[in-house]
Amino acid sequence: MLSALATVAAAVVAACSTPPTPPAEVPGGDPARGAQLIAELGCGSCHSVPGVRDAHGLVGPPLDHFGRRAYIAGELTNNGANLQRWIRDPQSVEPGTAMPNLGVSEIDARDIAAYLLTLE
Amino acid sequence: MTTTSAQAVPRAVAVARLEEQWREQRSLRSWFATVDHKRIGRRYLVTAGAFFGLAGIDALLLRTQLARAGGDVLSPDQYNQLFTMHGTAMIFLFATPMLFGFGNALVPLMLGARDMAFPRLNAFGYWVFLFAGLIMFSSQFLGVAPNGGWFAYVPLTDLPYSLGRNLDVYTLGLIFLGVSTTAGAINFIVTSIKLRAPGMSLNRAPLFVWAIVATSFMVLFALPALNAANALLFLDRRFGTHFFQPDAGGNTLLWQHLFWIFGHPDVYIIVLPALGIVSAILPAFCRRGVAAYPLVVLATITIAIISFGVWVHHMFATGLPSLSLSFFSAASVLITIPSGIQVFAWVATMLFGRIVVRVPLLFVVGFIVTFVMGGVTGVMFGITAFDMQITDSYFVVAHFHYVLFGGAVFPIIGGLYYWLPVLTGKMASEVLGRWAFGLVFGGFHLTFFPMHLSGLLGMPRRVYTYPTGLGWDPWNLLSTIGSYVLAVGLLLVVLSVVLAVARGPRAAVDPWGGDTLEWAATTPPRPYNFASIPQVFGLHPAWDRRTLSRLETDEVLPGHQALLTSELDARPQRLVSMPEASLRPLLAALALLVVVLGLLWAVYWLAIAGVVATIVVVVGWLWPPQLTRAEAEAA
Amino acid sequence: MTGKLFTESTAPEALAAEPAPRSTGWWGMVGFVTTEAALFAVLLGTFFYLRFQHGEPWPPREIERPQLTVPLIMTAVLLPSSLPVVWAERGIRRGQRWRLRLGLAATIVMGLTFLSLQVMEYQTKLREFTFTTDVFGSLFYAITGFHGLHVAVGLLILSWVLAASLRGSFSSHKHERVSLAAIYWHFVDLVWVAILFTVYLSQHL
Amino acid sequence: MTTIRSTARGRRLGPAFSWFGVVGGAVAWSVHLIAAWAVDELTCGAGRATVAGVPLVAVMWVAVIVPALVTAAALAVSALVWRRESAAARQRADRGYGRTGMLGLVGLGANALFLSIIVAGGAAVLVLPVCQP
Amino acid sequence: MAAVLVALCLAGCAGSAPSTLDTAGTGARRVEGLWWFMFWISVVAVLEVLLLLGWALWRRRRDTRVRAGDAMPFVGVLGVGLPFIVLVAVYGVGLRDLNALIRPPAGPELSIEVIGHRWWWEVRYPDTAGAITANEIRIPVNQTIRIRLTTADVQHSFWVPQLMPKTDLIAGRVNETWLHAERIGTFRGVCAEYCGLQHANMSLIVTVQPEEEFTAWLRDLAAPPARDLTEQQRRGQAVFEAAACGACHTVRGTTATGTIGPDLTTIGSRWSLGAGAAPNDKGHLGGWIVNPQSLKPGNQMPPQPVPASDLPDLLSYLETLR
Repeated sequence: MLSALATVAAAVVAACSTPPTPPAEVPGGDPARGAQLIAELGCGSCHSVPGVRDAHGLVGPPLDHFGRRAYIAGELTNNGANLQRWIRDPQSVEPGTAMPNLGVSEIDARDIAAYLLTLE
Repeated sequence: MTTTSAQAVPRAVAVARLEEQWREQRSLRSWFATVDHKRIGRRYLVTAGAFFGLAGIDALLLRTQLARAGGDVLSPDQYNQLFTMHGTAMIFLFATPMLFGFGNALVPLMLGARDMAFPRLNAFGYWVFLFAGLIMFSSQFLGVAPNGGWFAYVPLTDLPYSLGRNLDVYTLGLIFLGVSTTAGAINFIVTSIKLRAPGMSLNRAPLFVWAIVATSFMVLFALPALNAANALLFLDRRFGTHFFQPDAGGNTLLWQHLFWIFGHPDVYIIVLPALGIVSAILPAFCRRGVAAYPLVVLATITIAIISFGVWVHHMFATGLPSLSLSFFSAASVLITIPSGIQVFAWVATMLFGRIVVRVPLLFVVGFIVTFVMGGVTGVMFGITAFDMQITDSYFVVAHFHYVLFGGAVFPIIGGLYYWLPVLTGKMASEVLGRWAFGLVFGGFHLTFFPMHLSGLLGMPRRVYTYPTGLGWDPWNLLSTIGSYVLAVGLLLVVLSVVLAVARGPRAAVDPWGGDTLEWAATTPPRPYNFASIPQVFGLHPAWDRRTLSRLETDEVLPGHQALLTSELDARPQRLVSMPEASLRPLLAALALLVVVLGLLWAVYWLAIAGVVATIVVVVGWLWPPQLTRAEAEAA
Repeated sequence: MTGKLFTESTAPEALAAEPAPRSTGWWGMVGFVTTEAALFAVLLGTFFYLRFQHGEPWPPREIERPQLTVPLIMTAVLLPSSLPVVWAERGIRRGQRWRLRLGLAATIVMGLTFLSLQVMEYQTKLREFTFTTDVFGSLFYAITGFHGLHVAVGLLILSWVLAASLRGSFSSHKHERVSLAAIYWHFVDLVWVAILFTVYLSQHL
Repeated sequence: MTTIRSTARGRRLGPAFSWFGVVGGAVAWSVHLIAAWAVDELTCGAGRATVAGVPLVAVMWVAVIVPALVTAAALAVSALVWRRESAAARQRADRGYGRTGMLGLVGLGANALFLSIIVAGGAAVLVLPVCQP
Repeated sequence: MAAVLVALCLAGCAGSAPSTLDTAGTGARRVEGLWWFMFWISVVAVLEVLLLLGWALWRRRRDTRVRAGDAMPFVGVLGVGLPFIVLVAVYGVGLRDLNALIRPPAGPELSIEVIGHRWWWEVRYPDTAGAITANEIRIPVNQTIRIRLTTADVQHSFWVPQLMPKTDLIAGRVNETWLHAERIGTFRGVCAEYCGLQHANMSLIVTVQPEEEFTAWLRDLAAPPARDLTEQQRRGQAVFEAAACGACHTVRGTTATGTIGPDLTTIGSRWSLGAGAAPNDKGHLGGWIVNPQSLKPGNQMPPQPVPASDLPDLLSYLETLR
């Protein structure tokens, strides 16, 4: 029962806590909106993404601690610009990757990148 | 009636001798062997209370999962096991045994008897209940708990859709438990028919006793349907029969008919004794007897009978001919009349009496409010067209919690506070009790009222998750918050009982001024209950000077003896001797446990060994004493 | 005439007349037999429900309508077996323990004959169908088997009473257990008639 | 009102009357319910509209009317018991409900209730088709 | 009183809920009326008891007299007489509405077969050969549609709260119900009878369309028009046919003719994946194909480890199946 109580408390805290501040590498990015986009686009059906509901897919690599990763897909150094490029068109970075091109707009990619890079 | 030599002995000496004869050793053996109905009753209450706690924790986990859309506290399988165990345990392992506990502790006292008619059968019933409960709950900790819902519809629970032991635990566990319930029911019936104090004719029996007897008769007729259904399902699953398999000529609706032929009477099996508790509590706090006694008896009897003719209202959406549904609809709607009689009888009691507000009365008032709200939605479900739309939604979850929590748990808690002096000799704290009432009442309505709304909004029951954006989120969050408030309230109830037992003030004799015979005994009662068997002259013997004064002066009935009286008018018939404590009931229950475990694990030699052991124990238990020489010569 | 009878029977004292009181054991056994009877009623109801929901042909598929010879002989053995019990019970009421012993022994022999006949019946039937063949097979063996179990329990109880009486129990005053065992046996006996009708006779209607 | 004297034969039959007044309606209603429900469900399930040549709706009416009449008879008996008893109670000192009187009252209420349930079921026979279209 | 207010606000606050109080079907609308009739009676009944109780608690604590007289008339009138009249009225109205539910407004103009599976809905239009879809039903507005309900496995229950009360799908039985939508829109339905692990994710959508739109859709469903595929989409089709997809799924006009899983002929235009388990878009679909068990644990589809480079092609092909 204690664990159940703790879970509810955690849920309440999570719902009320202030949104994360955007990382410096993605100027103008909105991490909160990025998290919502990740849920809507279905990223979670392949990746587990901390802080995104129902995101525990085991198809692609887990995205926890993404802000501390060195490379993206083993191809690009991990920074804001590269991440946005990868999100918008993975095939151009790594032809033959299983990650599909989801037709993400520039603004959306910026917000998603902003969220992922807050995952320290 | 008694021997003349007893009259020569002064009363004090006779009572002291009685004390000596009924004293129980403080030993481990005596603890296991006792047949005292008060101790067994307390055990029922404590055990059923513990199961209530476990099933309540299940419920909290379920509510935590549903607090938000897409919750991931539990996996789907865990959720399904938890809601199945929650329902099964609350119905079978909490409600009925809890009320049987009250019956055990109180019926002999209310009747002015010294024990149940079959004290050893009573002990046996408790042990079987305990073991069945342990089997079922241990399955939960092993992750093989039943997961087919508490009404376990086939074909989902039959092969090939339910592999594993989960449903075997359900079928065997419930059949095993049924042994206990049946034994208890027969015992209550015989006790109430044969052991009423002289003068307590049918028109003077306490309403609680009427309720317990009506319930017991219902058990005798309803439980076989469940046992048969479970046995057939077990045969289907284990030995390849086809009762519920349409491909080989079986029928899936058969399960639903059999289950609900038991299931709907069972709702009243739970509610009726609770209503009896209410009728027992009210007189003490209204300073008058329950109004319209014959009508309340009428209501008790007719509810017990009509409840057998409403089962198909659980099947209104199965596509049966609507005409055949309507016969059940008619009964389901008009069964409200006897329930209404009781409600207005209680209201009249309060209106015509002088009210003393104490914790038990608060719970009674909370009960009436909640039960009436559950009752009006119950009428709605009796209407076929509405039922087809709303059944299997959260509205139904709300409805039956209003009826079962409102109708049974409120009276149970009220009864606990009311009879704590009889059960333990202690008084519970009034302040703590009022806080508990406030939290339980508020938490209950906060939990379950929103479920009406989520149900009307189209939320089906038994879903482990739901999508956001359908208007269900706020009501579910409210329900979850309410469930935690409710849990705190229930913890306060437990706390106040524990505190009372540990360091509460010793209760005065008859602290509330109740009207039935348990208050005419000492508080708490002695092992023999009454030194002299009471004489009853009216409906309220504990308010009757004639009964009370004769209790002080009548000759003491010596030894382990009880007085049988006639069935209808309670005229004295003859004295019988009561059995002493014995380990055999425990051994018989253990042997049966071996049978059940053998069947469960499919180790059939073990099951057969258990059957042999059971026969050996029972033969020894019932072996008639050899005739004394005098008797042999007389023969 | 009927008017007079009606008036006599509805006089207050007539309405209030109370039958002779029974013992706790009697009520306990009657309660137990009641719930057992409900159990058999449920099983036989199940038979008819499945039979009529199934429709024609019944019994389904390759199972033939059951032959009546053996079950009628079984009935002829089991039904009269209640008479020696009655005779024995009346005997012990007069203190005649020899009648108790003889009567019980006769009943036990008849019950054992019934069970042996049932075993024979099963041997023929099992060659034709088993409880997994189809739903008729399941019903047939479940219902008759459950009844056979009751006969066995009844025999156990009667043997137990017989053994106790051989050891010197029971007298004209103390013989309640004999009466209780008798109630159970009569019940087992009567239920067979319902089963005979349901499982065998009704298939030929 | 003069007291009615009873005979030994009357005392044997009296309880039977008394109990018919209490449980007659309950038994009749049970028979009505089981018969009407089972015949309707099973006949429709088999895709037929007759039972042994008799139209199903006629069977339904029999299953309603006969139990209703039995219940009405039980109601009449319990009313009579109740009247006799309250007359006798007026002559007694305590004027309370005797055991028979209470059972008479219980029978009165129960039979009235069962009669209403049977009649309500009869209303359904009037309105609804015996089998779903 | 709070209860009343909350309930009153329901119709307004419901938003996009599949609410039984925001109905669009003839059957559900009748029950909605029945609900409000019973609701107001219930409010009065509960208030009556509350007022009497309140009066008792307030007045009878001060008044020290105990009225000994028996309260038979009180209980007789308030506990028997009044309830009896009300209950008979409610029963009568209920009988009238039940009679309406079993008699559809006009003769059926269209039949649909709905087959329950663990845990999705197979939908067939038997009058139009080959018209099969899953987890969605399209019907023309203002027509009576006969629905034939059967189950392939365990018991389910077909419930579209805004259109029609529920009817169970029972093994070994054929049940029937009907739909008659009075306005255009989409209406959510669910399985209402607990059917095992993924009972929660067994939803469907009923789309009510103007008749011409519906007829065109049905025609295309039965015989999908030829599609112009891009290079990538053609590659995806090859992947689909090479992988084992066709063993369980059907796409009409291709070699895929399996019947174990849902028909995928129109997967591109479906409202969801896994009967409501996830939205139907490229991202979710990709994850679903490779590992369906993480989106809907326990469903019957095994993981499909298609070669990584093929996945984008496959997705672009599936998108064209509309």
